[in-house]
Amino acid sequence: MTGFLETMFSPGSADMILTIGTIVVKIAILIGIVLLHVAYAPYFERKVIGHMQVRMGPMRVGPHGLLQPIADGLKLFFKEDIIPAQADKSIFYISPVICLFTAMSTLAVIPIFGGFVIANINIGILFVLAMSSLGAYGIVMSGWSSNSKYAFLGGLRSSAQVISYEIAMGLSLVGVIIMSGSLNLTDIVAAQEAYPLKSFIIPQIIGFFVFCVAAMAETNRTPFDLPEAESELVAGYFTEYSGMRFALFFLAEYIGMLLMCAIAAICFLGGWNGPFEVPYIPFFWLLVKVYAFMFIYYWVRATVPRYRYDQLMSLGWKLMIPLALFNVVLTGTIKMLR
Amino acid sequence: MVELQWYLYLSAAVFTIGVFGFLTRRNIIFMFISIELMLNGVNISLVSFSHYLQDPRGQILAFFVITVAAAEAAIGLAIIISVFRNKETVYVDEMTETKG
Amino acid sequence: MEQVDKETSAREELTLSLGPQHPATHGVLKLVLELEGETVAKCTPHVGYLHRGVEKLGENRTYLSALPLTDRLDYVASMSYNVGYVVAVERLLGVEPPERAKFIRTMVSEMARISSHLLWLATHALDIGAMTVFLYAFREREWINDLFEMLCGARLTVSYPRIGGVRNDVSQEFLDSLWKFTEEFPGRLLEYETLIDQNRIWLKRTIGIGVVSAEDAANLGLTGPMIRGSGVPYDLRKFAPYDAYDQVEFDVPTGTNGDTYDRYRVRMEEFRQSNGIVRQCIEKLPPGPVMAPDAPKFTLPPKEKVMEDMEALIHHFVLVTKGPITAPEGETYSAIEAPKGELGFFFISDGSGTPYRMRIRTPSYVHALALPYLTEGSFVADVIAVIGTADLVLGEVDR
Amino acid sequence: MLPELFFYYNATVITVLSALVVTRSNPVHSIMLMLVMFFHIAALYLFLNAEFLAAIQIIVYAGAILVLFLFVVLLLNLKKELVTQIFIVRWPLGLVAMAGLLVLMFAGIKSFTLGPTGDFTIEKIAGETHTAAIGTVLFTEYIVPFEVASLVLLIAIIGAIVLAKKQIKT
Repeated sequence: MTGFLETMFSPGSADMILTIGTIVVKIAILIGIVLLHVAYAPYFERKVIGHMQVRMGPMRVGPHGLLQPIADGLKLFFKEDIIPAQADKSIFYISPVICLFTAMSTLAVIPIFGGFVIANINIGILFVLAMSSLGAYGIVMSGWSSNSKYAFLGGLRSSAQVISYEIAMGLSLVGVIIMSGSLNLTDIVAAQEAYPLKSFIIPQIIGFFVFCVAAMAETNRTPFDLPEAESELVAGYFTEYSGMRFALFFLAEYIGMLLMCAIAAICFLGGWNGPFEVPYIPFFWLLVKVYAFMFIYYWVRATVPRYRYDQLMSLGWKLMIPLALFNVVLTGTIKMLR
Repeated sequence: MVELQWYLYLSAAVFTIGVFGFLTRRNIIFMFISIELMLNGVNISLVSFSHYLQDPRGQILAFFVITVAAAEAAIGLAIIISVFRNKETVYVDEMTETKG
Repeated sequence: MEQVDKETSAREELTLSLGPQHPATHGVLKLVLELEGETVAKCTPHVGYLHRGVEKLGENRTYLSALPLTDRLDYVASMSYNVGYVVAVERLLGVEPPERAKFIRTMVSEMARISSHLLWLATHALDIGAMTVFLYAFREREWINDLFEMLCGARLTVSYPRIGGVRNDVSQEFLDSLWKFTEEFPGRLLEYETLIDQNRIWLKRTIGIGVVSAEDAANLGLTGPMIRGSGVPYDLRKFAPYDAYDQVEFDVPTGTNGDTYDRYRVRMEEFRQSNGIVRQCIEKLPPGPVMAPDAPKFTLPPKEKVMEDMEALIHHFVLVTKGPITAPEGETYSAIEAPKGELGFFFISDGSGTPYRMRIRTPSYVHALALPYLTEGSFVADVIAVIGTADLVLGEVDR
Repeated sequence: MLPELFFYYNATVITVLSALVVTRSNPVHSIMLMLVMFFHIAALYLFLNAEFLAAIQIIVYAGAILVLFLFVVLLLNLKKELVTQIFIVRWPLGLVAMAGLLVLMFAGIKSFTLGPTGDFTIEKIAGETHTAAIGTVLFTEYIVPFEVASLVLLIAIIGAIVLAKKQIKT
């Protein structure tokens, strides 16, 4: 491929405007859809966990609390934006944006259904990993710049956690890469069509398990929610944030979750391929898989306690990474023998 | 089409800025950052050579440079930590242990 | 000089003030933690943020009117603290409550124990991250509060027991509801245990955390589940029975290792024992009055009697103006087994209607001061688990 | 025209940012600026048809090495740095040395001519994707250096652990 940029910017190309226009429209559609989903993901979470905990969840705003996300959004938007006096202002301003930016830009390589992807680049998985590793910056910088001990501890914990579990996540995806022979997410889905259930779930069960655990750790969700363990560190790295900046972190966290679910669905569960074609809704099966995955996230959150910091680290380094490595070796050997 | 020379000028500029930082900063962490700058400057030229000469070796070399940079950062920062633990300083002019 | 400065500055950097406003300290406990990375090098509890001078207030009130103060000690299990107070005052005054009152008091203090332990379980689990247990436990605690409301009209600060008995008799409706609760409750306990008892993360977070040996526990003055977790079957309900505890059967569960998990197990077993005691009390509840015959000297007579009876009117007048007139001179210490440990009341009486000195030995205060021993050398996250297992209620720590 | 513009933009940003990086007094700011700079370098790599290297630049440089720097800076907690002299006393000498080096290099670059080109053409990369093309070369021709690199990393890991480990108090 001639470089992505060169195609785009090649002089005299009549398609240039059209290409850029298509991309902009696609971005707008995707961001619209994702923001809507992200707004309702906390609502979904609160309802699911509420019913698991013998209570109702949000009920007041609108029928069954359906307008709750809008109310929350409005409230956060109009709240005062408090900045600690001793904070490092510039970094304090920019940290939530880093978090959101890394989460949002990953969306670009996620194929929603065959052909609908903003940037169909050949290093899709690498891009995802790169962006998720950059998310650590937003976290550690927000913790540092708040100039609060709780935030600082939370930031350090979180970045250490994200970095360690990123290795396990990357290694768990190697199995998928070996089997499909491509780093392109669209190609990975295409490669899965030949396998039982149109997915890698059976041959890559170990990788899938490691990925699920690493994804939970990567997005700082229970039982790995140490950075924001409210009983220890108040709220972790965003203790000092309020109003819209807090909302940005919130948004980034939920987009991150959505992304992890989408990547799990694409890399291990066959993406938008399902047992039968659903007419007019090509992304139906992806959506179902993503929501099933999200439900598991919430289910786990309602069920298990929280790990301690050192236990989390030893789980990551002593169990998850060796398991993922074993999976890589196993997959490689089988691929070679065939 | 951008000439190769321009990439090399950029690479030289980044490299020399790295040299300047390495020579003039007191703080050992900034010296390490300057080394990273120098390595990046070299990498730019390697990758651009690879592109213009249509030879993969430049990129392979850049790949190894990144590997070595990672190793160097790990070791170097570990040294900084252990020095800081003993001397409580990050200024090279205060580290006079090996002067004899 | 410079060396010293460096050290102090380095220490300042790593000092974390956990509390008094912190989601895990259950009130206004402040722990100043000196950290080395995530390890606690030194832990200094600071108490007193909730000090209201309950002991001093008690010395300025009659024995009867000091009773509601004890509600505010441990507002989580106020019934036990009322019982502790009236048992102590009865010993001072030499009053013997009737059998029915004794059984009712035993029953309600066991209900308070269940209620208190439920709150402990809820917050302890929430601190460690198990959110669902919190809501499950509060469901049952709500039920107990409803039962208290049915019994005496108040849910939290009950002030139900009286010197020489209890305020009013129990209704059959209340007993039926309580019986239903005791039938349901063991099933609910299983629910909690399904969630956390064998959960690997729970085990990892609690086993070997905050270990205290039997000897050290005794030396630190730990009581209640804190010492029973270390294998010492110290329980005042067995050692120095009060009320009707010598007439009901129950076991004193103990642990072996003295860690957070053992204390958790001890309290979970105490749920079952308390449930059993409540059932026995309902079954064995004897008929009869609920106030001692000489109680009018200490307790306000019913309002309608005051209107009709001269004696009652005189008692009422004297009680309100002077307090109980027959408090003999002397000292008395009486302790009961509160949900959190040994609750002792020490009175010095100078023969007047108010105590010359009232001293309350509250278990949480001792446990709070044992926190440095339990936490030093462990991780920050373990401090949270230990605060949970100590089951501190700041109302009684600071008094 | 656009490729030139793109290059000039990137080159300017990279140069300015690297100059800022070595002159900041706060290491954290410096590292953040460096992060932005790495992004621009990665963009440049994309422009040079080295997409795998661009990804590596972000993942390894920005995601690992720079985070390591950040960690160390945060662990050491260098508040004193903000008020003390950031350069050595004879820093103008360094500036002169830098200028000399720059002039020398520019002079050398000016007379640089391109040698014979190889077979790693754009079409070839487009045919089998950049990652596969690089991988093929790396794992055949350069397999021994590759293994040596892995050894270097292993030694670095062990060395870092040994050096940074806390001394056990005896």
